[in-house]
Amino acid sequence: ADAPKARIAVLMYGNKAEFVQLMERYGKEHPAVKAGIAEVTFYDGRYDAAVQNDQAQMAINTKQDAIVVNPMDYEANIDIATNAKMAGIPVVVTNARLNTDEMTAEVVSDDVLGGYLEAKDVLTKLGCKGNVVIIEGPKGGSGEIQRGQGNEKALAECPAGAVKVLERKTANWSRAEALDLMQNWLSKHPGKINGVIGQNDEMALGAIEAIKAADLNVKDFAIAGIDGVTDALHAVKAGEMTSILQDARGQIQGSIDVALRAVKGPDYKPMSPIWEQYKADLAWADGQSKRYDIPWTVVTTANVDELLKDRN
Amino acid sequence: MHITQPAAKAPISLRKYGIVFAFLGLCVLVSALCQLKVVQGAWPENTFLTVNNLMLILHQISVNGVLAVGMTFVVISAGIDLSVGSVLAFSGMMAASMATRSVGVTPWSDTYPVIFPIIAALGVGALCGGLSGWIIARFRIQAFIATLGMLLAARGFTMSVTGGNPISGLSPDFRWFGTGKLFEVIPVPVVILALVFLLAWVILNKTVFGRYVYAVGGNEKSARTSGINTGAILIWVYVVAGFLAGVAGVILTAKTGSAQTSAGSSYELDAIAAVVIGGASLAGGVGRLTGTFFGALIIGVMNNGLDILGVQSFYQLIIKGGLIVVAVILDPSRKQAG
Amino acid sequence: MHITQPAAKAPISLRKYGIVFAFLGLCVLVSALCQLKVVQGAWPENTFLTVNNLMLILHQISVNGVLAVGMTFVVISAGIDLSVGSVLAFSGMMAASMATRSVGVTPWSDTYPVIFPIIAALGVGALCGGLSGWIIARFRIQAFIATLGMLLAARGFTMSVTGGNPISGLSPDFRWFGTGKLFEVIPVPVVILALVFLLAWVILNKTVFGRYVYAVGGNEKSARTSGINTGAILIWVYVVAGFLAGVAGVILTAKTGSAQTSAGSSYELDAIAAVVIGGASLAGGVGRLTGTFFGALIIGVMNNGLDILGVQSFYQLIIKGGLIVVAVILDPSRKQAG
Amino acid sequence: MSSPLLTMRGIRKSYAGVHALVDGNLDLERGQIHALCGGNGAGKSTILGILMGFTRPDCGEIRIEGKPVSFANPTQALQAGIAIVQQELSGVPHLTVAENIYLGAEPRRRGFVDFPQLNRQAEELLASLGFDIDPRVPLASLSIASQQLIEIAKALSRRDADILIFDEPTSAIGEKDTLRLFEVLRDLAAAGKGIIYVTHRLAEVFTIADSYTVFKDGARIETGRVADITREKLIESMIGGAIEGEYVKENVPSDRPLLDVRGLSRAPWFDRVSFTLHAGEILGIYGLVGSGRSQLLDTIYGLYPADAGTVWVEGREIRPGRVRAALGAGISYVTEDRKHSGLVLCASVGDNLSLSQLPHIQRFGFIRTALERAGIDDSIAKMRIKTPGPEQIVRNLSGGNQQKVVFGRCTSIGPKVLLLDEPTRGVDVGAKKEIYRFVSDFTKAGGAVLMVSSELDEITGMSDRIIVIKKGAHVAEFPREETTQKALMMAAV
Ligand SMILES: Nc1ncnc2c1ncn2[C@@H]1O[C@H](COP(=O)(O)OP(=O)(O)OP(=O)(O)O)[C@@H](O)[C@H]1O
Ligand SMILES: Nc1ncnc2c1ncn2[C@@H]1O[C@H](COP(=O)(O)OP(=O)(O)OP(=O)(O)O)[C@@H](O)[C@H]1O
Ligand SMILES: [Mg+2]
Ligand SMILES: [Mg+2]
Repeated sequence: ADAPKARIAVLMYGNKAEFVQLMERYGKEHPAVKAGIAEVTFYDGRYDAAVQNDQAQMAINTKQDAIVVNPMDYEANIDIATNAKMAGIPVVVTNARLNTDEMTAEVVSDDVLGGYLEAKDVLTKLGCKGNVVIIEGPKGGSGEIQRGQGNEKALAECPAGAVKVLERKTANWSRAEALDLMQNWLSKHPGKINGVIGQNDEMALGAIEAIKAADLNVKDFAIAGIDGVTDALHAVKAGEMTSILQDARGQIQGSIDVALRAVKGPDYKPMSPIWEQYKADLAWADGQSKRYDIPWTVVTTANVDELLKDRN
Repeated sequence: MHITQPAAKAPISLRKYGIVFAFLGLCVLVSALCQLKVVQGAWPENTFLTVNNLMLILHQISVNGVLAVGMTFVVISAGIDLSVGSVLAFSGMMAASMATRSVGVTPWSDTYPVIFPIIAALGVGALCGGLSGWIIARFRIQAFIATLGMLLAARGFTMSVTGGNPISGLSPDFRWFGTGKLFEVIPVPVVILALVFLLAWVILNKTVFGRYVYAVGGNEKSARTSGINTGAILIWVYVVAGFLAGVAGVILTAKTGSAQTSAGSSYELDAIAAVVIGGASLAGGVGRLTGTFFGALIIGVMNNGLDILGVQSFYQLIIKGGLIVVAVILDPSRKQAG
Repeated sequence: MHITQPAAKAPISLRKYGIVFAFLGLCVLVSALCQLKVVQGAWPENTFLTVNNLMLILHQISVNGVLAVGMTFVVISAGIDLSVGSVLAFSGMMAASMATRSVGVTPWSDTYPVIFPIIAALGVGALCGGLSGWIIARFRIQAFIATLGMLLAARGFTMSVTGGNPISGLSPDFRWFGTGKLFEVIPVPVVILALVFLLAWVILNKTVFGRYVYAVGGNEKSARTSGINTGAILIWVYVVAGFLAGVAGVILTAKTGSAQTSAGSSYELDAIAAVVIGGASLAGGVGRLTGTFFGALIIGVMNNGLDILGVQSFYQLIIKGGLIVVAVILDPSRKQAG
Repeated sequence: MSSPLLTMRGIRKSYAGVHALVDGNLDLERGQIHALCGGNGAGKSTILGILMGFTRPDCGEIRIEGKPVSFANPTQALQAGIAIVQQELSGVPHLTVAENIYLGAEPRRRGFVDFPQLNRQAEELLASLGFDIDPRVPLASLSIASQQLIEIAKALSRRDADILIFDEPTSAIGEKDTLRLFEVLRDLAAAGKGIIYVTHRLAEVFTIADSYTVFKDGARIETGRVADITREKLIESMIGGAIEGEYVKENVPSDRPLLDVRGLSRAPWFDRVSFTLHAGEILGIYGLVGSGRSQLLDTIYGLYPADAGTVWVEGREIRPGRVRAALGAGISYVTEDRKHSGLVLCASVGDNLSLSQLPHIQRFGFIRTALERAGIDDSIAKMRIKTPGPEQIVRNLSGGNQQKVVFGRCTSIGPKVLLLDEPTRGVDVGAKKEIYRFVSDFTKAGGAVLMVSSELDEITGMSDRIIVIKKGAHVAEFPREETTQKALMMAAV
């Protein structure tokens, strides 16, 4: 450990969601960090693509060894990859995607697939019959667009006209907003809503609270969300919803390994346990792949206890 | 000077209750649009004008309503409090940290008695408010800046409680404050909202403190000359606002069942809007709690009505923006407030 | 009347330039902390005080700086403009919709000439501002409410342009305004920022219009008595703010290469903070563009410095909140501004 | 035969239930200085505001040189050649003096303000008026008196104006500047301009005006030549009755000291001022405008901490710099500027009247409404405040009645010592008399009064003893018997 620590700047789009917190935690738990081989610093992008671009420039100016970016936006953050490449700094994109191929690699989960899986789960429970509502992410964000595409794909697999989308509106990833929104919908369509597709877990949980507040039985609804935040896991355990787990650890630790490989060269061997865990679906390929797809896990009562153990 | 009493009465009462008419007008409008859909056969029934939905609106405005009460004090005192959303988050987080299901503190229960998290939330709220107020009164800086500082700092404190993680798994006792119902109809937050309004109304209209708030906001120098300790009044005003942000924090956390670091973001805008729609002037000295109540209701009906009518989210924004402006333009008390 | 000229001079110049000292103090502080890390051996070099980084700071504040210039006009006129962030987004979206790479409008190029999107953005911005200003002047409602309405409505309009989708793939000509460099060192946004400040400074200090802005904000009645068309002045003030929001929209969109519906959210707070840190009073009539410039710089150095120092985000928030308040408390011109 | 310069006929204006003007008529000829007289709330400012385009009349007709006009805003009135010094209106605080004077009429060069020219013009104007003010300083750094002079200079700078309106221009300025103003007005009249002059100082009417109009209850009731009327007759037509003996000081001070000021200093305003005020005494403080009298009163009252010196009430020292200590010791203060430090303008008459009293009429923090209401009604009756009711917003009262509200508030707590700073500023003769009677009664009941006034008649008429302050130092003292206006002036300059 005589070699200087590799300094990695991790640019997060924001810092107020549980998922980001999980990424931070797993990032700091990466074996290389613990062993003192690497040092990671997390930056809060304050939900503003422009801020993230500035932070990337700062990371370049301060001569960090590598950049891992969880971008706010599919297009607006492209410069991060371009500029880092120009400065000769490896850049790994994680969690969300960037519409460029200038990055060293992507370590992501496919949002279209996630959206498809959750909608499929709801529709399967409903037997492709009935009325659903979709609670969307912030309009125009890549999450909303891609998960929305997945939702549509699943809906299209049902016979035409069998499932009606009664309402769709954004609740900006927020549980409190989704709660109000779902309450309004329940008030408007008494007894008609059968399923809720929340484009993330928080909003699905908000819908559950709304259903409870209306003195209805949550189990009469088919509900799904994406991310696998702790509350959602509890809700899955209680049989109230399905969650599609996006593996925060897989994404961040995978990214750090790929970044370290780029910094340290071919001698570097991945240290995170995730490569072992996903060895069936995810090949290390000497850290040279352009894209690593961290698999989704559909969380059901069957596997929830295992996952819950990992929290706290 | 010839004073014709009867002529004087009519416009004054119209002035006082103009906001009520604005509110009723909005309700009639939304209701008519819903009815239209029913007549057209698009909907089986008019779901806007139901007891359930009206209760729902009250439930939904409870958080903003409580914040707006505090904001009314602040605005009347010629101030502004941008920090209420962050303080709400901070106190919600503090409450949640004491209301989780499994602390195992006492032999007879695995949680603190519910009074503890409540006190923590209200205390933290009042403290934050007091700090803002002290800075404003002591250093005579603009409330906008002091509370902008608090907006940032309190958000930081919120995140520091758990390092940014949300807190869930709250005890049923605590959740009762957000989800419980009295007599099986009236949601507890609505009861809290009513109590807060009632108490605040009494304080603002019947006590010496209330009168001083108006005086300080109307003309601080005159208030000082009249022997009022204006600094102390200002501090207390922000304590009230912070305390009520704490109350709102309890309601929101109990309602959603989780304390989030991002809770309450930009709630200050809705609270200020309710107060100003209700006829208060940001120049201070003018404002009434009944006005604020209807201001909050107008915002609530707007949100609910537009959702029920199924208006697309970007039209919703445009309509809301327009309606807020129109509500204020049409308010006959406006000229008074100038 | 005893006017003691010499005694009066000294505090006035300290008053005028207090903000500069606050700024320098902050720079020294950050720089010292960085140096400490270098001495401790944690960092190879002090990267804060490099030309690169200082350029970066200027680059970073360009958007907020341009918004703050417009906000300075508004605040001096005793108003406030909450809508600048949304108007920025709207005009950015309009510009982007005309600056995409493949419209195929002319035989010799597949994009509109770059002047078209620019004009569209500035026009849309000025129009939004003009509408707010007209409402404020015509119906005499509080600027807070009128621009809150615009905040919502402009965001709605932004979404309606593409139904909520972002626009990307902007022409290199257009992107030059955000990413280009003059003489290979000075970023174009910094040049724009400098031009905007210069022009605004001349307008505010040397033209009749500028004097009238101070007059309307300082004492509207007196201004009216002097034969100033205060309504027109107010409208123009908001046109300026909107126009500059359009400029900021161009910079931001060109910088990120994509127009987002969520762009500029809550940018109004930073802009107002810059103006108030710069010594302006929200009560109107007081404020200087040099103050605003240093206000924006202070915010920029704070953001950059804290990131460079790698301070955790929740400490960052707390420190920022504290620093904003302290900067204003220490500003000796503050008492004057009252 | 040329038409008169200005005629106003049948102007009517009412606000929610208050008829400000019922039948406003006004005539003005070129070359004339026309005094507009009337009690507080008679409608003088209202009709002038209508002429100037601030307010829209409900009905009525305005003609200038025979041509009917109607102004929607002051810009149009200015263009038609009308300029005004509004009652109690200050300029733009953070613009310079020069900028204030030429606001709306700046010298320009290619769209830019020509600042050197602007300052030169202002300098010349001020010099020609004999006002000793630097045009380059911000207006806010001037005293109220100087600010008022700037307002006057501003109106006088409009060389193209045919009609000049002065609504109580001298209420805040000193004798010297008043005399200077009069000279200028006479010159302007001689040059063929028409001047409307509103004042509550009747002496001024007889000094300066050629003709007069009396308003009462929103209507003109009399107009004529000043040469044809006496002071008594004018008062009678204004208030509908006679006033005998304007100043009513009839009490004798005891030698029980109530207020003791010892060596009070606050740089740079005043230095080591000492005096004793006895029960039953009215002590006048005279001085030129800006001599530091208001600052002295502010400091005694504890609005600002003193640098040195002590204040004693009935042999007990009061904590310096604490308003509530002063109030608790029985000192009450009627400030010079009611708009800025006397009243909460946006609050009701009732709320203003009871404001100081609240701590005494509460139980557990709750206001005892019945007591409050009784106190308010009492004050309204005692001060004879003309208001539709306690709910009326103070801003809508006429100036004189606003002043009575301040008095009502200050006396509601039963003070022992009253500090009065220009107590009858903008108050009509009737109300003045009432205020004097009140002050007199107050001293008779054992109270003591410290009164700052720039009106020589008032200060000599009311005071038992007069202290003269010059540049913040106590320079002379006159017992009642030895006071002459001339001696006072001599000591002050
Ligand atoms: N905005 C208003 N609302 C209600 N009443 C008003 C308003 N403005 C003026 N008044 C009333 O109109 C009447 C005439 O007021 P005006 O100011 O013209 O009196 P004035 O003759 O100028 O008195 P003063 O000598 O005290 O200045 C007063 O009774 C006043 O209370
Ligand atoms: N805000 C201020 N800034 C600077 N100088 C001021 C200010 N207010 C008053 N002054 C100056 O303070 C001095 C004393 O003022 P003060 O008001 O005490 O005098 P005064 O004798 O009461 O005169 P007046 O009759 O005008 O009230 C004057 O020279 C005045 O110009
Ligand atoms: Mg008047
Ligand atoms: Mg004075």
